Amino acid sequence: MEKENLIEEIRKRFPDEIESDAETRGDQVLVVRREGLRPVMSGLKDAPFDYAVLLDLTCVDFLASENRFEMVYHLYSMSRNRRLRIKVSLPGETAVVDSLVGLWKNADWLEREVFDMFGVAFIGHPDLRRILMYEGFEGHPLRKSYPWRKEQPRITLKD
Amino acid sequence: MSGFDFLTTRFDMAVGWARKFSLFHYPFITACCGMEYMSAACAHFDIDRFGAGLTRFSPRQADLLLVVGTVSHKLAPALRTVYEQMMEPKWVIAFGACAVSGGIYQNYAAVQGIDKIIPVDVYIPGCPPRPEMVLDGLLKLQEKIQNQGQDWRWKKKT
Amino acid sequence: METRIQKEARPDTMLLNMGPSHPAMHGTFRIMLELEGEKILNAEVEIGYLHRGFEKTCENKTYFNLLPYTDRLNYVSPQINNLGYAMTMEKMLGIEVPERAQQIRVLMSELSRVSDHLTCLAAMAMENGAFTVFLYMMKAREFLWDVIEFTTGSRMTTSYIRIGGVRADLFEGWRDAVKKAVLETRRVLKDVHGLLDKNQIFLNRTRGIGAISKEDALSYGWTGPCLRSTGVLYDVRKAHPYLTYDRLSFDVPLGERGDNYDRYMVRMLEMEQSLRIIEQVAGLITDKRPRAKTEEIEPTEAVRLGRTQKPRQKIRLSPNLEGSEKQRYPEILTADAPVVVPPKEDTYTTMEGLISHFLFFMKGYGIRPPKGDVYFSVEGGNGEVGFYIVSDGTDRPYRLHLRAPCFHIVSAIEQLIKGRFVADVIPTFGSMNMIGGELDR
Amino acid sequence: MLELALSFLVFGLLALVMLFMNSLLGPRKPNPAREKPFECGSPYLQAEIRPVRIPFFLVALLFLLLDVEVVFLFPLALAFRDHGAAGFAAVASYILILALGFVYAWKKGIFDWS
Repeated sequence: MEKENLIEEIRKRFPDEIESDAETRGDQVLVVRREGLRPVMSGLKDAPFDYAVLLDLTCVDFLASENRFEMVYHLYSMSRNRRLRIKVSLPGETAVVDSLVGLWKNADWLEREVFDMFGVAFIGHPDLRRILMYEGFEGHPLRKSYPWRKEQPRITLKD
Repeated sequence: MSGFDFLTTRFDMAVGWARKFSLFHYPFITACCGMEYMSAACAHFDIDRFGAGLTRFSPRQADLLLVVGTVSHKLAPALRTVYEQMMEPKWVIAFGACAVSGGIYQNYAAVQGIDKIIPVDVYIPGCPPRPEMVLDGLLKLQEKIQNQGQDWRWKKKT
Repeated sequence: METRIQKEARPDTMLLNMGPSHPAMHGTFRIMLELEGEKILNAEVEIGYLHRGFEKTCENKTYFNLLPYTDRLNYVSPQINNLGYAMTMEKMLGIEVPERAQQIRVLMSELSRVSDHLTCLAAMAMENGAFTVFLYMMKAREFLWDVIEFTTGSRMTTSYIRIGGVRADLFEGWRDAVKKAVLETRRVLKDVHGLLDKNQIFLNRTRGIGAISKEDALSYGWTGPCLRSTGVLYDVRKAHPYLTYDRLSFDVPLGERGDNYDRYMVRMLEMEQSLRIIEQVAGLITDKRPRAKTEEIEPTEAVRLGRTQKPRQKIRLSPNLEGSEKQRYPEILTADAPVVVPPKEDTYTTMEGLISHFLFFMKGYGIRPPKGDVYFSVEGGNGEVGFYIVSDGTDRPYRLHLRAPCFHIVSAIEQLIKGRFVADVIPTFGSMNMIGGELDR
Repeated sequence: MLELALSFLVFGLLALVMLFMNSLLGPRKPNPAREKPFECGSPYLQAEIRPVRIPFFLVALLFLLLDVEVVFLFPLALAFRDHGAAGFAAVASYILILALGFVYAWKKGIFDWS
């Protein structure tokens, strides 16, 4: 299944979930609607496409645009040595997207990190808690609105 | 200086000499400086030549707290606990720019220098400091131990 | 605040902290264990003790200034992070790196990979009681770091592999320094094979412990030596060849059962392969043009001469890193785009050089890639080190995300130690080679 | 006789000095934090020591029993040749009885935990 018709194949398989596809600098990119994320992902994971590995999952905070957060997933298929980037844009301040914990096991920690850093809520995640920061920390540091050097010390510091 | 004072200063120097050359250090290692600590502690640059080779992994048996690497705000209470659990007399070395002053990480996550948490005796700059700088820092601490008035039980608090 | 494990704990079990400041936890990792005697019933992991805000800091630094931050990610093999970042930027800018710079990059990243595996196995062996192996491997690492130090000027945090090439050419006697380092490492590897491979204590502690199946490893997103120990052949150098790896012959060792012993053995064999690569690349790098011995002498030499008679030669004013002179630039740095710091000879002597130097570092100028995002990954010491960079056309990255291999590997530790004994946590965690800087970013 | 007394004196003195030097010389700085248990720098998860399950107790008891048995064998080993067959018979019966006890405990299921 060559590179071009791979994309057509996927688009035929998921006509309404996929908004658009692109090819930037040799990487295939799919933009998927928020509701259609889980069916697309489980479809891509097994059978014809077998993207068996969730390489990476991260989020980008576009403060200016109206759908502020954009989730970026990188999938990798071992058999075909191909990488695929999937983007999902989440509207509004409190971004919500459904979780992929059922499909890949590393999604658990990756989503906890995105929740900790951006405050994106994942529906269906078993225990969505902070992973990098500590309990008493208010706010989500990687958001563009969080000031770069605002420290929240955990114990009283002598200055 | 009466006879008794002469005796105590001689005794002070003896105790200082003994403490200087038998430093058991607690390696509180967190980040990249740990790699340079390994080189300093191992055969090539060997801190054991100065009596500080034995690493004790429990603060109850350590004299010297070697804070190596970045201390983040999440780790600050752990560092505070380790320092308080150490027995007197105790000394602290800040190893590397991050421990000295937060180094290149001036942001929401890193503590800007461990002297905001615990009193520090010797600062070793460098990111990471070369093993020779580590040995030099150790010698400076030993000099400090030798010259400072030793604290022991029956000493009259002057 | 009650942690998850405290809520789920049975009344008659013991809760124990393998906390951040623990010798086997590399100082930045906390495992909370629920024990029944020695058997682990439940485990909860807490990370983030070395979260230093790398990604937030990168958003406020220019593309050139954030290079030193990439050294401190996986600080056991810093040059591979540099390589990953530099190649991602080159892919985004679409520039080509000269042949010699590519070979030097391969040499440097293989030296870093060997020192990464040496440090990992040294720590793992020491935590299981083999202190001699730790001392041997640290000795071998010193020789490798000597080569890196003479080339780049620093032992560990080198920032040597820049966007568009490398900072300086190789130093004068680099060939026999590399030969000596390879010889010493091979001698140490032979000793450690003898010490550990059939050592009954080491086998009891590692064989069959911390085993993971292929499917679980892939489901956790494992890459690198840990994935290859389960038998899955995935090495970024073979799957997506970059630099000159396609012209070098090396094979990829695979394990079968994916337990601690296989992870140890895969790393040992991989070091052997990296040494093979180093020798091949050392053969490829040519030294045809002898360095023009200019009539300059070192300032210290001049002072010594000055005392007796007036020094005739020109004193070398800027004792810069040997090999970063202007005449070596075309071989080690790209000329495609203005992404390279102008050579010092130009900056201090000509007006244009000074202007281009000033422009390069001025706010808002310097390296400004086109708008868009890019993902590129290289084979790091722990697995696939990937950089995802979103740029908005300014000279600072809008978003920079690191795909940390050991974040995925370590996320499987709860499954690997549940039901085993406390003593099994140490080799399992040691064989995963958790690096705080990369895990917590 | 003199050497014996002298060596006892010297080494006894040395031992005493080492024993009490710390309590004599060590500075007294009471620190409430030092009373709490040290668990790698993180807050401890359970304040009290919880009761241990029964099988642990049984195994400990059995160990105590067999350990004491071994202690008796040491002096015997020194004088084993002098006692000849009678000594050997006595020891054999002694060990046999204890072995019976061990097998009984084994069959009662002391070692197979749920």
